[in-house]
Amino acid sequence: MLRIRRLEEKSAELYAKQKIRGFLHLYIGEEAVGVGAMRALRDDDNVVATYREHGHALVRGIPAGEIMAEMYGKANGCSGGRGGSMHLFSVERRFYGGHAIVGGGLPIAVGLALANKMKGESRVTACFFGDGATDEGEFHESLNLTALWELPVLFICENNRYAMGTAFARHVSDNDIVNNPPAYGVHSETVDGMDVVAVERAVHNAAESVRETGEPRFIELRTYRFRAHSMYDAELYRSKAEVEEWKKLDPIEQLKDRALAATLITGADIETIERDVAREIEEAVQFAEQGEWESIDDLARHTYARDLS
Amino acid sequence: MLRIRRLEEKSAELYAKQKIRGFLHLYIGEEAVGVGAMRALRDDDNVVATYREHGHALVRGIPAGEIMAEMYGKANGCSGGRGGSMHLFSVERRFYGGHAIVGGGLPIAVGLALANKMKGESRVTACFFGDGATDEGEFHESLNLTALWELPVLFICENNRYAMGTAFARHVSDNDIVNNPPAYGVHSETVDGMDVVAVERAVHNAAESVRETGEPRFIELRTYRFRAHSMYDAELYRSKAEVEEWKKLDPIEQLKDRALAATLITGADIETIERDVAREIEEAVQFAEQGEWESIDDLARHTYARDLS
Amino acid sequence: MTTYREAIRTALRRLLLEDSRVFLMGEDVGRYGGAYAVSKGLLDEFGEDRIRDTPLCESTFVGAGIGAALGGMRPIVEVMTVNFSMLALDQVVNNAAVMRHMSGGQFEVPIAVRMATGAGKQIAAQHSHSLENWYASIPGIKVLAPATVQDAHDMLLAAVEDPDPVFIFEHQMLYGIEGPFDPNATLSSPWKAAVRHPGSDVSLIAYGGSVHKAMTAAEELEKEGISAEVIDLRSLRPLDRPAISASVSRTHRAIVIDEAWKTGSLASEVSATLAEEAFYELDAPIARVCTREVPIPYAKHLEDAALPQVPAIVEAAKRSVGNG
Amino acid sequence: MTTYREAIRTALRRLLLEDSRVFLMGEDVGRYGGAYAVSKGLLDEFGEDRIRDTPLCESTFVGAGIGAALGGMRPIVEVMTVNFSMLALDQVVNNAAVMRHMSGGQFEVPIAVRMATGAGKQIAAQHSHSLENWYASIPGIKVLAPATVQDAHDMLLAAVEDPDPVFIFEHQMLYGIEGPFDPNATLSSPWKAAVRHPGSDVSLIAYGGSVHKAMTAAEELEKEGISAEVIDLRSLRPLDRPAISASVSRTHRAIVIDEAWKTGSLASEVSATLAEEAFYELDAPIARVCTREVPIPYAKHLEDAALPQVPAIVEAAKRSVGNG
Ligand SMILES: Cc1ncc(C[n+]2csc(CCOP(=O)(O)OP(=O)(O)O)c2C)c(N)n1
Ligand SMILES: Cc1ncc(C[n+]2csc(CCOP(=O)(O)OP(=O)(O)O)c2C)c(N)n1
Ligand SMILES: [Mg+2]
Ligand SMILES: [Mg+2]
Repeated sequence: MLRIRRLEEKSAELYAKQKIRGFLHLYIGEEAVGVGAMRALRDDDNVVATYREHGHALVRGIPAGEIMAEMYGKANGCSGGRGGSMHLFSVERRFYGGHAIVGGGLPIAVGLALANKMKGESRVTACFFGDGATDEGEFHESLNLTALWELPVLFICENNRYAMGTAFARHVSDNDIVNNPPAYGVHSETVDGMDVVAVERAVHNAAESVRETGEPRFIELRTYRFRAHSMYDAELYRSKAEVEEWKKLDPIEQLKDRALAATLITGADIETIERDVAREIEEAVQFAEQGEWESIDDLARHTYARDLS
Repeated sequence: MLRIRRLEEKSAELYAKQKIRGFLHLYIGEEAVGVGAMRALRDDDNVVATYREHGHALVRGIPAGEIMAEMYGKANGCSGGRGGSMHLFSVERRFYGGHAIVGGGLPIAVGLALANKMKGESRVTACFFGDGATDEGEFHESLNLTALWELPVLFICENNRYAMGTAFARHVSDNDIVNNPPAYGVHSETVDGMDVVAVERAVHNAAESVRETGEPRFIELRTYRFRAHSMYDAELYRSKAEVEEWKKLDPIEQLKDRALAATLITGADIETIERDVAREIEEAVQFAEQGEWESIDDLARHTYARDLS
Repeated sequence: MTTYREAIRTALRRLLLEDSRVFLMGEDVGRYGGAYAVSKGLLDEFGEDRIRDTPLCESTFVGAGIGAALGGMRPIVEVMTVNFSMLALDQVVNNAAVMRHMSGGQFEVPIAVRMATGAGKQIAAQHSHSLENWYASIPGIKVLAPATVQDAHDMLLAAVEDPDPVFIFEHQMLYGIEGPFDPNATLSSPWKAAVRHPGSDVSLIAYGGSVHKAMTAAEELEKEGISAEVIDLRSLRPLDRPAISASVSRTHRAIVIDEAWKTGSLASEVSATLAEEAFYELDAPIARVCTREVPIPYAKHLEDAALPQVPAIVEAAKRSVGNG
Repeated sequence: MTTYREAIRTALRRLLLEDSRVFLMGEDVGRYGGAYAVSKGLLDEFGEDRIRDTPLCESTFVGAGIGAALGGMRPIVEVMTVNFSMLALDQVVNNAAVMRHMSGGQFEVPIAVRMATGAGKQIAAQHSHSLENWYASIPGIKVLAPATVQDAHDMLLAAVEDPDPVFIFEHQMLYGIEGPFDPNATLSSPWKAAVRHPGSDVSLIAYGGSVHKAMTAAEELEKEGISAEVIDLRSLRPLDRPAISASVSRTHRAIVIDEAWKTGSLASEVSATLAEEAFYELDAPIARVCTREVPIPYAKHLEDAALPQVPAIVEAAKRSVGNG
């Protein structure tokens, strides 16, 4: 979690310095979700994520340097500089993006699971999406199709209480999304998304159930983003007090406190971790700084398998 | 119901004679739904229907002649011959079509209800759609939005057990759609759609509730189409026996038997009704036959309020 | 002689037999046999796993096709008609077309999407669209429009073999046409335009259903002593621009026929290509014979009047030859 | 001097104040203040009833706008960006555009839909589309593209007043520009093109964000002794074809600039119009300066290289003038 936190703090800094541009959506505050979930998945499972995916990508094993370089737009970035912050990809890590159309990754996850089922593979496809995405028709369609065809999709809703500036109760009619999947016959549960241990346990159990039964499952992880929606957001829609209230549940602090209390780690360990992480991030920035720019002559590359013209 | 039945039998005949062309979707077998529902609505309510809407249009008060003329493509048709069977409209009857994109009428109904709410009118907007339409994302979006904004929409699902050739259980995951709306906080019920009295009662109660509370409701009417999906359908997907089984529940026969048993009507009454209906249909055909063709010079009319070129 | 419909079915069967990664999905492709009866019998032969009836959810089943392609399958997705594909356009534009590029070349989407297109059956404004040009404008996908029975077969094979997403537009009036067909013929490249009728006075450039109208027009023109060359574009993206220019270099006059509304049609693209690349070869204005700027009406005489018809092509050609 | 953003807000306020049937709805138009801060403050002033934050459901809230228009309201719907409008295209193509026609003129849909468009902010392939030409090809709707601060205001007023569905494309790079603005000026017709810079050697035809690039190009050309006329199309449907032809009748050379991919762009439509209607006035090939055929990449240098830029316009103009 600390790796994500520090990577993103650095990203925000670099955004201010205009090293990183475009949209930048920070995951700060939500780290327990990405970390807990990703640790519960296997290497040969599939992951589909959103535009708020630095954390997922990092924990999934994409090197910090490649993520940073991608945000710089460098050729050594994990998407060759063509994707940027919102479109991190890694074929090796079965990390299928980085999707910036809200809800647009859901059908992709359905299809990946369909492929696996047809090929007789026992992968789980974990699909991350926000509370806002549950408003979109594709959420309904995807639940229906996976349930109907018994496809191994694990739907992971990162409910951070806001879709951009629209509070949960102002965009979800029943003010509760966990009641929705059962109408399709899909098992559904809500978990504290600020508690990394709880997340890991729940996602693990859910993933194993999906793997065994081949049937989809839905998990809602209740969390909160401490930062603005993106770097353009003036945060007019929520109070400082509300944010402060949630910050008391900071997943990193919680884990640290618990681990210290249980004497699983010491203050010195924490310093070491901080130092290691700082070094990793520093090296990531170096990697990005030293990366090359893709040649403009290669602009059209990767539009098709072979150049058409 | 008999008026619908005979109108449609005549339409099928005229289709064979190529007087009517394009798609023709018959409602035969489902008449109790349209009749029961329409009788339960007020004149100043709004109606949004599908491409299987001859029955709705007729009971709503569009003259049989104008419907027939529309199917002929004549200028005296209720849509001036531009819409055809799938696009019957009447501003006077607040009949907002005749929509041929499955699910496409749902958001329209939401908007009509929104307009009424904002204007402080106490209309109900009744939206008819098939079981197939519940698969589409717009169904979910529309339920969410009407529930969230408390809009007076009455969702009427005509569940005739098939979406074209796809049986209900093969397209709806939970094999039950009545469980869906409650997840949005929308009241939901299932009613026997072959029993016109039951339909009228249920729709009446639901409509009055929508009118009073301003909140949406959902009714599923279980019914069956006796004929093919459209005139192109070879009906490979269901057995003759299944159709015959359902025909035993013919809503017209049921009502007739009940009325006769209760001595509310006599055999002579029925003959009179049949005769009146036959005359109405005959006159409708005459009306259509005698209608004019819109001039080709006016092709572009009604594309914009004023001709652009 | 085989029908267009049967030729597609033959290609489907061959693909399903030869490659276990291939499967067909879409609304009513199974039990019903396909809205245009293209896939009739395939469910019985290949089973529910490979012939998949989907619920009505265009966005999700097209997206699932994209996902399955990413996952190593070779899906053939049938979107019943282009009219319903509007609901899936987000998946086309924002996923199928960009996945390879956005991922820096790591992922590819070898999907084939078939759909019926066009008007002519009196099914009115919501069911008669010709939106090929929208698709043909999207970098990252390819677009084919078979006009002949052989092409209906060959192009599907090529589409499934292709590593990029390929969209095939089958004009709804063509399913029943008969034409020469050899399932074992060497496949021609689907990405090149074809001269369907050689001529020297004027080029009639068309695709899909309009090719047949152009052919009829060419025959009528012949009777009046005008030699028209009919170009069947075949591939709408990539567009075979050299072939178009080459034809006009021979005839110096061009009529472009397209069942889309004239404004924003593929005919406009062809015309703009000529105005840019073959300007000095042109002896007369480039005419577009397209659909009138009106939603397609139901009534037969109005629908006929809205669509491009042979007399209009003939007239445009004569006007062109009379000019310049 | 006012910003484009403020001019739109001024128009919104005026409409909301003057007509109780008017309301604004879309994602984050209320509490958030609009993704581009256009509607900031309006929720406080007009309340939740008239400034409606919608859930993320483009198809349904656009469709609800259509329904509300049918029901007698005058909705202004903001689709955050054209990229997300793909999800609502079915409602546009199959409902908004055809309702009047299909019903034989009984119903009308007086809706105004605003959306941001274009690239230039490094937000990559899924967020940088320019699909104006798709919309401009649909009979039954109208399409506007304000390039100036005054037009941003005036066109919104015109759109809401119009009895037909009007779609307004606001280029995302323009929200911050400043320009002269008089909220009380007599409204010019939004349906006519404007000459933004008179010239006699070559016509630079553009719309929206590209107008500014064309203006800069015209200034640079001036220094080199080439007199370029800049035409701002303003209305993309209906297209002011007489104005386009008239300009080329003066200059005899045309460069069309469009941030869409070249293939299938509005530039193609303009070019085809000229090739059809002003052929004999043309002294040189019509050039299109458009976006390269590639999904928009994130990296700045690649994005810049993909989009039409001033040097490319200047070069095309010089080549044109050198020709013929
Ligand atoms: C289809 C679509 N509509 C609108 C947007 C603009 N947008 C980007 S993020 C966002 C909010 C999404 O909220 P949620 O799903 O809860 O994810 P979060 O940002 O909270 O992680 C919106 C409206 C978009 N990207 N895609
Ligand atoms: C969006 C869309 N997809 C597909 C179709 C083709 N189609 C027409 S009717 C139909 C079945 C609809 O079934 P249902 O909603 O149950 O209505 P029913 O015909 O049974 O009354 C289909 C697939 C369509 N018109 N629109
Ligand atoms: Mg959220
Ligand atoms: Mg049905």
